[in-house]
Amino acid sequence: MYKKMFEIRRFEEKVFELYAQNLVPGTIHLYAGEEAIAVGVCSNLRKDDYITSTHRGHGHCIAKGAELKRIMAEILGKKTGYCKGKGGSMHIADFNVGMLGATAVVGAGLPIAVGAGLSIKLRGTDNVVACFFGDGASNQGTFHEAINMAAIWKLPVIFVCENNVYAMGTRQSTVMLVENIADRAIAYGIPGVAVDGNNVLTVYEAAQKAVERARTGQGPTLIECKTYRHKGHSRIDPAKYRPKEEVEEWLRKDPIKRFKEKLLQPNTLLETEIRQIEKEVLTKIEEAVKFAIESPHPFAEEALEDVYA
Amino acid sequence: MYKKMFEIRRFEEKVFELYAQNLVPGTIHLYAGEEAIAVGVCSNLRKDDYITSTHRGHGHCIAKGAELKRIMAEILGKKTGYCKGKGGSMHIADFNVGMLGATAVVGAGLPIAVGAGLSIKLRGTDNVVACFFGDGASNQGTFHEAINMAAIWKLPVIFVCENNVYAMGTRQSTVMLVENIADRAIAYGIPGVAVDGNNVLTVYEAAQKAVERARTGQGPTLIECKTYRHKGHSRIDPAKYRPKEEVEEWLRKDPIKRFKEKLLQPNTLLETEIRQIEKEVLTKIEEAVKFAIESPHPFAEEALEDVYA
Amino acid sequence: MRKITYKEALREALREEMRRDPTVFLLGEDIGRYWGGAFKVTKGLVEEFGDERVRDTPISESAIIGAAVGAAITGTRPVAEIMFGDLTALAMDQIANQAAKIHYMFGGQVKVPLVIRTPFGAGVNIAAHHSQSLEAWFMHVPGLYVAVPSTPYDAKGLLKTAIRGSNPVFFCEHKLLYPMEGAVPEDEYTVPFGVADVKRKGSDVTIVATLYMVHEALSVAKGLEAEGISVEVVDPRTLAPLDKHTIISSVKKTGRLVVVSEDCKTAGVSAEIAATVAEEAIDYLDAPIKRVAEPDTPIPFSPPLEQYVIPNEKSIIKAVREIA
Amino acid sequence: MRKITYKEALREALREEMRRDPTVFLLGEDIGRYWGGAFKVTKGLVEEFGDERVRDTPISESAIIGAAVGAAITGTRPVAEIMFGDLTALAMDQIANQAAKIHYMFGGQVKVPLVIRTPFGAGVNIAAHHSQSLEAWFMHVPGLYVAVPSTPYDAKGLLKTAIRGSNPVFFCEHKLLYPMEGAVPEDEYTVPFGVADVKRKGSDVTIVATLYMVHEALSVAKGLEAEGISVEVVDPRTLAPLDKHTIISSVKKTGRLVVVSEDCKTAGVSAEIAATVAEEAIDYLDAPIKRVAEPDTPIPFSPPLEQYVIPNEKSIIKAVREIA
Ligand SMILES: Cc1ncc(C[n+]2csc(CCOP(=O)(O)OP(=O)(O)O)c2C)c(N)n1
Ligand SMILES: Cc1ncc(C[n+]2csc(CCOP(=O)(O)OP(=O)(O)O)c2C)c(N)n1
Ligand SMILES: [Mg+2]
Ligand SMILES: [Mg+2]
Repeated sequence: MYKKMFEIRRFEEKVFELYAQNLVPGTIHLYAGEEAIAVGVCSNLRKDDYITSTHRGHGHCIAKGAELKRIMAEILGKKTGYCKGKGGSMHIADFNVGMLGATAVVGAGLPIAVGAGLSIKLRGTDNVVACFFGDGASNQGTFHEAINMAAIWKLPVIFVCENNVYAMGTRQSTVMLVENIADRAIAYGIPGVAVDGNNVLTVYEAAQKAVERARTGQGPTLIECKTYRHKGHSRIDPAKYRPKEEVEEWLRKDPIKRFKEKLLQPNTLLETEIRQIEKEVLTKIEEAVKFAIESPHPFAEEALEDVYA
Repeated sequence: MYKKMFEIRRFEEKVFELYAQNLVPGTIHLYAGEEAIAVGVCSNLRKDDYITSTHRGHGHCIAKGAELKRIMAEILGKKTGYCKGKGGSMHIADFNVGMLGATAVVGAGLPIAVGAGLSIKLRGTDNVVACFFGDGASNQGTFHEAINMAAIWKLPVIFVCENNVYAMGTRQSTVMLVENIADRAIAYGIPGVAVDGNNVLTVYEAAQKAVERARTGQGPTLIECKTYRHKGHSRIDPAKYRPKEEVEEWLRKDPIKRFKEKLLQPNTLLETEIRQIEKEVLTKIEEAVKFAIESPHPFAEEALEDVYA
Repeated sequence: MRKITYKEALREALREEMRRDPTVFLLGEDIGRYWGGAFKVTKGLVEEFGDERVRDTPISESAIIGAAVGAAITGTRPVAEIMFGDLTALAMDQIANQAAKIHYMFGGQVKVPLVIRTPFGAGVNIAAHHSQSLEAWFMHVPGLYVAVPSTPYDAKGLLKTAIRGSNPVFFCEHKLLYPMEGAVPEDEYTVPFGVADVKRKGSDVTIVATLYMVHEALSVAKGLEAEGISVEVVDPRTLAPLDKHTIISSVKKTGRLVVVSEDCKTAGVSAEIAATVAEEAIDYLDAPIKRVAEPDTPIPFSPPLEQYVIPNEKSIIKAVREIA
Repeated sequence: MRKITYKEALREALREEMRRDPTVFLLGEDIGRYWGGAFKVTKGLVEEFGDERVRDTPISESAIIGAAVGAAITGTRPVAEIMFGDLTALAMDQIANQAAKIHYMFGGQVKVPLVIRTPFGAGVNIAAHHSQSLEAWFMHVPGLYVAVPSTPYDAKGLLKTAIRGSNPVFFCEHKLLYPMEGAVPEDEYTVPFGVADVKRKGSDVTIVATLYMVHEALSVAKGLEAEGISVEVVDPRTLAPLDKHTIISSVKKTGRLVVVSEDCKTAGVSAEIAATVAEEAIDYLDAPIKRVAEPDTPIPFSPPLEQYVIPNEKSIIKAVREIA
């Protein structure tokens, strides 16, 4: 898990760098700071399990096992990207590893996850679906409709709310009166838990329970992971709405730093081993960047392909 | 209150009769059996307070003080109806008495009620809004978005869920796992109460509290009123999906019968007084029917008017 | 050939496809045991296929379509019913932004074999929220196919094609057509998308019409024949893909075009068809193109008002006479 | 005259109307203190008018529009912002079935003075969910007005008219126009609805264009002048009401029409304009009507792909040459 988390962090830092070099078109929403969630959840999933993702989706892709180089190529708008350059940062999918795609419409992924859960049930397999979404998304009507539907049909869906305190500049506490979004589970008669989203082990355990529940036909769970994004909402956002002390406090709770400290305690990993992992990751990322940069853009006329299957 | 309840009941019976005589175009959704709710709630409202309504809205109109004859004329598609025949049974409004109109899109009235509450707050008056909707509507995304919005802005809205056990043929218990829809209030941090919707006094008291709360700027309340429709969902529905015993049990709990029994207890109303009230109502309804039947249809070309103000 | 109703034809298509392919399933509000759908199209299917495959849903239009999308991209073939076409507005994001775009946005990785069935149309006095014809919204969404069957034969054949396909299909039905009877073979058949049907041959004027308006157009054609005006009636059957070729061929022959569509005139179905001809076959036209459609008003409740806004034989004849 | 940007012009309109009328207020996601709107149109207004009148909302598009409707029918004048035009799909029921129909459905009892502002348009590489142009959906909804300002002058004047009116207005902005500068008088003015502006006079070909495409059309006109082709550029400024008269007068003069619109071609804005001319002025046409629009695809992300689908000078020139 450390490796995956580190991979996401360095990947996002690299995306940020490339962005500064004008190599990334459009906008980007970085996952840095939230790595424990994607990794804690996806470490409980099999390759043939599904996830759905959001505008802040690079971390989900990596955690579910998509290839760094094809993610990076997509972000750079290259033909070798997962979506042949048609999707970009906000719309990456890798159906080979059960990554059902990122939607940039906030909250739109929830009903789609429910549908995947329904399909699992109808086909009689024992897969599960993890559905990632933000605190902001949990005020969308789709949150309500989708979770209710999953609940009544006992579908194998794990609803993972990444509560990073803000939706763009809007503090969660100003747009809902409940402290824990997890408490909304009561409205659907399903379990809801709020956990420290910056502790990968806590997330892992909560997800483990939920996955177990889902896989054995007992229905969905709502897990709220409290976290924080290290950067602004998107590339252009200096995030001045966040008090300095708040940012510092959360930076101290950096999930990677914390997990590393834990790992370095006697009887777990050695510092050299960690260094080795980190080195491998860095190499892999450099390769991904190289691949992406050297890849060609799609031909303009390809814009007309893939409208219909 | 007895008078109003009786008025609604007899009105609906009359609509049913006229329907059978082929005088009512389209479809009808009767309020018979649910009178205690509209009347219990609206008896707490001033003329300048607002309500929003649904496809099953005749009772709401009458309880809020709209004129029987203009309601009936609208139902018959006449020019003298509240909407000049453009609206019909599912779209009656009377802005003079704060009846903001019925929408036939299930759940669409909730955000509109929130907007009326917002307008009250911005204009600095002390009115309130009662928003009626069904058990089925409470699975719509708008339920979630609207109640949350009213909660965070502490708007003077009373959300009144008329839980009549069914949405068309769908039992409430098959489409949500909570027993009480009122429990969903927890998700918005507002009070939620479930009451006997066939007891007008209980409804009255619950609404009184909620109206008081709203009028004094303390925000919205969700009141769930347990009730039952006496007839099928709409004119064509024989309602065979309802077990006979269930129907009978609910018919025994008829809100009008129960209230009448209560009123006839010593020290309240005399039987003669009640008879007098009932007589007046019957006359009024006959007048309304006469008015409606004798009223002209709109001219065809009027279809082109009122598209823009 | 035996005659069955449009509604029965749709039901047969559903039944046959559900028998043929176990991954086909239905979902929608009250489509199952206790109702069989507001217009009874799915009546009886739950008895054969069970609650799981004929699935009643809560009143949650967005989630119905969203769930269908999720199911479609993971190995099943959902057929979702939205009880009234007007209510598709509640699911517009899932239809237009998700279902229609997923194949493209993800670079062709996944197919979205999904059918959304819904009834449009006015004429039964249920007013502004239950009577609209909104086909044009969906025609304007790339990635969707839009079917508009006007007869039991087409209804069955097109629905089977829709269910077997690899793309999301917005399948428009019409309230007034449900009880209408027509010849439908007992044997298996399908109707391809993008192939218009010339419902009546003629040489003086082309009428392109869809759904219920096909029948009004046919009556008009019959009526005008007596006067010596020969009307060709072209039914596109699918609006996307649109069989421009057949339309244009007909116009080349007749030199006159009336487009009849029940939706509101401005930016409606008739606009696209008229524009296509103005762009690609204007030189063959001997007269202005006429559009017969609903005026730009919501659908009113009261019968005289409602009848006034729905296009009918009279308004079609008037348009034909103006150019013929 | 002083020059300000389109964005500033919109902001001025909001500020002036909020000063003039205390019942005007704004609501939308992150339009207030901490952001000023995704495109900063409302930046700074919260400082003058406070949080109550510049109201940040949860991410609940349906409820945003629904709340605006409820507020509009009870004595206030809401101006709602939907952060991206693509997301209006989430509020389609409240826009098309509620806001637009309430006045009619209730027999004219109440007015719905409500403005919905939203940016459309591609060109900034934010892909299929943030780049669409969906004006045609709203043109097809009777009861709505649809404004499409292409310059700072029009933006300010039309927005003021929208806010002062008695009807729901769907107010389309364009991402690429926000930073564009143009002359705007300091003195009070408004721009009426339903009055097209001839942005450039010409005699050989009429180009009708909207929003960002007006500027592409003007560049084309300038370029073709050198070759001796005189192009008239007509900007309708509002799509509903549509100033048919000005469009048709121009076509009568030039005999040639190219309609340029950034939305997807099928059943788009250009279809309605082309159909109108084919119906009402075909006899004045000396050549087929040309539509220049996006091909029927979702908007792709990668710059070469995206640039390929957006109509531009090149595709407009090509169309003009084909008929001129
Ligand atoms: C339906 C919708 N509304 C608004 C937006 C614009 N937008 C993009 S991300 C975002 C904030 C989302 O917040 P949250 O769900 O908490 O996710 P986070 O960005 O914090 O990860 C908004 C408002 C959108 N893309 N979709
Ligand atoms: C959004 C929407 N979906 C479906 C319908 C069709 N429909 C009309 S009434 C109704 C049932 C509503 O149930 P409920 O909210 O419980 O109200 P009730 O009829 O029981 O009073 C349905 C499904 C509709 N009008 N609007
Ligand atoms: Mg967030
Ligand atoms: Mg009910």
